[in-house]
Amino acid sequence: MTIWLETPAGHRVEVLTTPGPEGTRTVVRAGGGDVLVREVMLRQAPNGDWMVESGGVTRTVQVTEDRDVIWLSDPGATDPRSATVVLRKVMSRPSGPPADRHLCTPMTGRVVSVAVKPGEQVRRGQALVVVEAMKMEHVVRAPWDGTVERLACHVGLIVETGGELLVLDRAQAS
Amino acid sequence: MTIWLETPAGHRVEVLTTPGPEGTRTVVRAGGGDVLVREVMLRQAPNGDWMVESGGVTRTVQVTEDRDVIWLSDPGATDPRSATVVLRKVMSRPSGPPADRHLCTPMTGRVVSVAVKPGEQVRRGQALVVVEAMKMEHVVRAPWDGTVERLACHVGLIVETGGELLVLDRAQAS
Amino acid sequence: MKKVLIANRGEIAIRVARACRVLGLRSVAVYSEADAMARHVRKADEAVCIGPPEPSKSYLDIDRVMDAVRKTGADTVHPGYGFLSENTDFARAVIDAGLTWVGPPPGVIGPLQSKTGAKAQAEAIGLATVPGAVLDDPADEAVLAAAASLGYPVIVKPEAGGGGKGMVRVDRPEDLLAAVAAARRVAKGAFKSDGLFLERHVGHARHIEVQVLGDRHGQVTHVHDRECSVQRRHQKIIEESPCTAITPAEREQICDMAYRFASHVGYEGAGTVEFLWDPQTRKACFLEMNTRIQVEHPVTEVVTGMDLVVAQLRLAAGEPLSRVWQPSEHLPRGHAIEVRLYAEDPANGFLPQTGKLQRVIWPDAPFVRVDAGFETGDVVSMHTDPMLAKIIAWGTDRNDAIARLQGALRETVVHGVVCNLPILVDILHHPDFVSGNLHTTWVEEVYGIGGPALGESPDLEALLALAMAGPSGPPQRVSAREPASHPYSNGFVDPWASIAGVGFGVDGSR
Amino acid sequence: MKKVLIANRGEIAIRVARACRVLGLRSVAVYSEADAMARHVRKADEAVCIGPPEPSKSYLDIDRVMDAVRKTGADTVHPGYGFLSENTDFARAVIDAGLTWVGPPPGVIGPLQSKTGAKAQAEAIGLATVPGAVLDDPADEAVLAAAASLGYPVIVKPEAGGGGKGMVRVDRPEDLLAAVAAARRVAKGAFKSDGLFLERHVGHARHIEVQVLGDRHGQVTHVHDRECSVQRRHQKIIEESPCTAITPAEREQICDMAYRFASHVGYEGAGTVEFLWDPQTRKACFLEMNTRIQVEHPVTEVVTGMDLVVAQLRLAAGEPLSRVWQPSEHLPRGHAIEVRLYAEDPANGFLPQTGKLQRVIWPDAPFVRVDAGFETGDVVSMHTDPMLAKIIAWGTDRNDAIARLQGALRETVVHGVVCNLPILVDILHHPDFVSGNLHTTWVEEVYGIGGPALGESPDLEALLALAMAGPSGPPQRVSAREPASHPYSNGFVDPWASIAGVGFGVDGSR
Repeated sequence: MTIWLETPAGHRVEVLTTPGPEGTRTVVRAGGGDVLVREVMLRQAPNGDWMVESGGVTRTVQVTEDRDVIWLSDPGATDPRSATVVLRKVMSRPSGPPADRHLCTPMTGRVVSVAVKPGEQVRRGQALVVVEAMKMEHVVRAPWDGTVERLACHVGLIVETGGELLVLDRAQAS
Repeated sequence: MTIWLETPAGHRVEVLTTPGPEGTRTVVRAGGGDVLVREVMLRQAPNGDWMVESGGVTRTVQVTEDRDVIWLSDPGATDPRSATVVLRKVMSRPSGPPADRHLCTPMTGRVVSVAVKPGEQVRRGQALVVVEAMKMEHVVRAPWDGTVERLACHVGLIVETGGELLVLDRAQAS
Repeated sequence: MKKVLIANRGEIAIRVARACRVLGLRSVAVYSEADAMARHVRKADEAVCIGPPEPSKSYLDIDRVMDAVRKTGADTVHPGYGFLSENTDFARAVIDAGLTWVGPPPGVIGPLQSKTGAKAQAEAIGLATVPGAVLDDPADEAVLAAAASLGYPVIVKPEAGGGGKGMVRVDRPEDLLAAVAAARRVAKGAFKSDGLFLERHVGHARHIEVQVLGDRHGQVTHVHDRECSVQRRHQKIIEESPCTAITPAEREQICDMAYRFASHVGYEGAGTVEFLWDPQTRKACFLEMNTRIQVEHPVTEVVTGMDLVVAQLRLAAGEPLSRVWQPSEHLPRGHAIEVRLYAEDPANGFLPQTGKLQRVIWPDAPFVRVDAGFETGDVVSMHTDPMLAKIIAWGTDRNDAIARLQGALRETVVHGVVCNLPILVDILHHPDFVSGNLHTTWVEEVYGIGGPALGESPDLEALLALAMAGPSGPPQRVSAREPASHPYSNGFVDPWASIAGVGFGVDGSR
Repeated sequence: MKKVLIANRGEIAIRVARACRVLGLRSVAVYSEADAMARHVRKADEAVCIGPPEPSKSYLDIDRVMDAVRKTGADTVHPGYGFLSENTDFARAVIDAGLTWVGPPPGVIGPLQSKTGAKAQAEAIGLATVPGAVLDDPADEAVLAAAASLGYPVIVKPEAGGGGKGMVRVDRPEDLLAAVAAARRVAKGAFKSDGLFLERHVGHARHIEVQVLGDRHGQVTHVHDRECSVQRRHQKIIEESPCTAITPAEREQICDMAYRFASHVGYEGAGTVEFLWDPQTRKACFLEMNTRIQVEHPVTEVVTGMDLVVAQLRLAAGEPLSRVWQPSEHLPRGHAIEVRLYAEDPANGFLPQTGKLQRVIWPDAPFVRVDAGFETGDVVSMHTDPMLAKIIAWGTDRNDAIARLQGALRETVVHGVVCNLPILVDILHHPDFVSGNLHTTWVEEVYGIGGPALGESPDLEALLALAMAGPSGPPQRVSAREPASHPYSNGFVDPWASIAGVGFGVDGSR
């Protein structure tokens, strides 16, 4: 089976897996499938760790599939700052990114104030909605000059991370 | 559903469980089912711990089913020496205890010597078989006077805990 | 003292339960409906539900907590930190019910609740304080005048604050009024008091604090110093002991200031006197006193060998300080550093994150301690503090402690919810941190308010590990597709969104 | 020094990997086919298979280990304890390959391998030793005469022993020859040498030992004392530091004896000088010197703040002792106790147990350290030592350490394989242990050789917990019925058999 993954830096790699009695043979390719990155054997330990064997040397990593992303930790990474990376399954992603013009909340919380009405014109940087969680306020500002097309929230509403707050049309040639 | 369990001290208790939206209602009875020991609600936490609620107070225990036994740990037990107990499922036990006359190895290991032959008469306390594991020897001795009916092992054999070593008939009226 | 009810949640509730176990006391946890399966519930001997998910209707509801005390027959109440820990009404309710309150009496807590009041008390015994002004006149002109008299930048602070909530730095007069309005709203919500004051911002200052202990018989001592200058949003994220910026003589002077203040207010139990230390003048200014155990207490425990929570319980039981604390036995040794692991997105303004922790591995090595509130399968809800765990390393010196902490963070795995681990790792490798060249706005200056750009380029090792990602023969143990078992587990955060830069105010198409 | 191959398994291999991480070194694990999924493999940066399950064909096979060194490009070899740690051929092979050997040179290890040779060296510098006799003449009469000259009881010991293997106490002449024959067989198998000697049994003696360190430049120091009197089958199961039986002057004298011995033999690296201390005469007799890190090294680490494995690596790299060890910085503080958790059945002669650990929870509390070789899902095989973990607690004094360890063991859960946890808990609550009234045969005298009768009557709390046992709504996470994923996992132990008294030599029908 083959899947495509995207690294945080935006590189795409192809992962081809073939289960077998010794483990799962796994081939990783990049560059549209032309460049062989690595060929390894995978086995899963009882505690869920994955053991990666290549050339007779085994390394151990932690992998968690969570919806359309894969969390991957490698305690032996040469750069400890990238010991954990999050990879996106690009082919199997169920839905595209939120459409243009839709402003979303970056955190789960309660809407404590809505400063605009539908049809209102706003300037870039203007405060639109305030979301509060754990006693911390986050001010959602207009990323561009435009017109509020639709409100998708009201004061008191609990919104979840990525949830739509309002639709802001871009100003026409302003 | 009802199961019967036997405690290490040999007491038998009846456990009646009824799953529901709030958790699993569980009634424990002893004395042939006549004595109500406790009625509790059970819920399982994501890490596998079980939460036991009775009268609005919740306690947490660890439970592991392993074949015909149940390992049960209660870190809040009043006597820390019985913080872990092993319970036997008495009704659902697939097979009875090993039959009379069968001598078994108390540990997994390799048979390093067999001192008797079939038909040989032995005295109580006499060394019959030596099992070795992790460089430690264990001498299996005759628990009674008797005759070796059958050998079930030979030198070099790997035997597992509870595995039969030989059959020793009891001496007749000796 | 036989049974202790812990009026808190998370790692501090677990920490108190462990101290109870050492003393042979039974522990009782309380929980909101959002926390029915939480780790602090599982780690106590008993637990009682005290209400709905909102803290105001559970952890902050004195009546509900007192009901739990009665129901379980607890004879002692430990408030932890946050929630009701500095609430005089709660302390009084506990004491009036004939129970033991683990903390100073209401008469000591009360006056210290007001930060300006505490500063006045400090000034009364000759301690320096940071110049400030109370905003008792809400008129715009009065507010502007007060700030102008101090000189910009100023910091707006709630009178009854904690955890950096509602604190905001203002650099220009034109931003002041909006900042004050926002701070009033936050303060009102968080502390039920919208009293604010201004303080002059001291540039590149360090946060130094001193642990103190007092008994019920009038004896007080200090238990040495900590430094907590690594902060984001005015909240500490890395703490250490001892502070390496000051000379032994300066350290002695600061500890003595704390001792004098604690004596002056007749302190009982464990508390912390906080100072702002100006590297220009090498002077420590009194900031405030916290009348409870602090998040960062482990660094003191690790260098002194003193169990501060056990000490709290013993002092509350009436033991004299001399039995609990022997200065010669508890001299600081080596160096300790603590990092706070928060469910928050450092690449996105440190915004709190919620969701289910699909897989957590805490480190486990000699001279490393983990005080964790969460483990695999637990859910981080939007109702409470997103601190997942504290990881503390001890070393023979600061470099040794840093090396051990670096190693421990390598082994730390948190999958399912974005957390601040990458920035903690980056800080621990940053030359400024390694050389100890820190101040309270260092994180902001180095990483920006929006947070750092980290983990953008996994190296070859990570690409190797990448091979793991395919669906494979053995069944996956951890799957995000299992049905949500908890009403709050659907507050899931798509970590991809933040890493790809799709967040608030950013064009979704990238 | 960049990459360290750890020629060992289990907790000590993990311990060494962690020390490597502190020093910024990469670690390489080796494993037999039985250990392909073992925890020590997962915790190292890299791992290499070195052969079949039998240790003689893997962990004890010098050629296979050296192949792994070459394959991974390791420049340093740490042998841990047991296996090849005191094997001069191995040390020489490592050194001849131009690599760094973490331990004393073969010329120091060799002479200390012979226990009677070591005793002779001790006597040469005036140290007292336990009266003994070499059994170089295998004739029955010679053996009997040797024992008679010492006086019964005597202890038969392998010349090249370790871990109590092959040691047996003989109380009567009629048991001597059989004991000697059995000991020869065990010694031959375990140590490839059937040389034996006799030692007079010293009644109610205590085992006291001293940690030493030496550098490559002729400097040696002692790092204080440990007591390891709680033993079963001549193997330590509980260790502590400091020993509380001796006066400060006696302690100083014993530490000085160890220092003198280590200096005399030109010791390098970490080692331990062991003594038998007779409470009647209050005299310490030299027993032997172990030329490696010991299982019980953490109690010294915890009271001194000294990382002994990091010290081993630094000394092996050629650093002078003065950079690694500062006596004034590493003075012992408080008290530490370690228990060894073994997969063995205390109710059945402490026989080793094998099988799959269906569920393991290690404790996790302030001032408690766990050095674990296993976690949930791991398999205990019949081929190797059944030690699962060491749990170490520190306290301000011995009582505090005991209380913390008692609390830690309460939180410890091991399901699936019978282990010695109940007897450890019982010992920690025993009046003799609490008062420190211990000696090397105390466990046998109190609990009998067959082991104690424990956990026979669960109390009401356990009966409440019993309610948990039913099959219930939510799916069980841990199930014994999942197919065995490992060739050795079917070595399952029915714990019920032992608890019900169904075991070897007992009528199966009860």
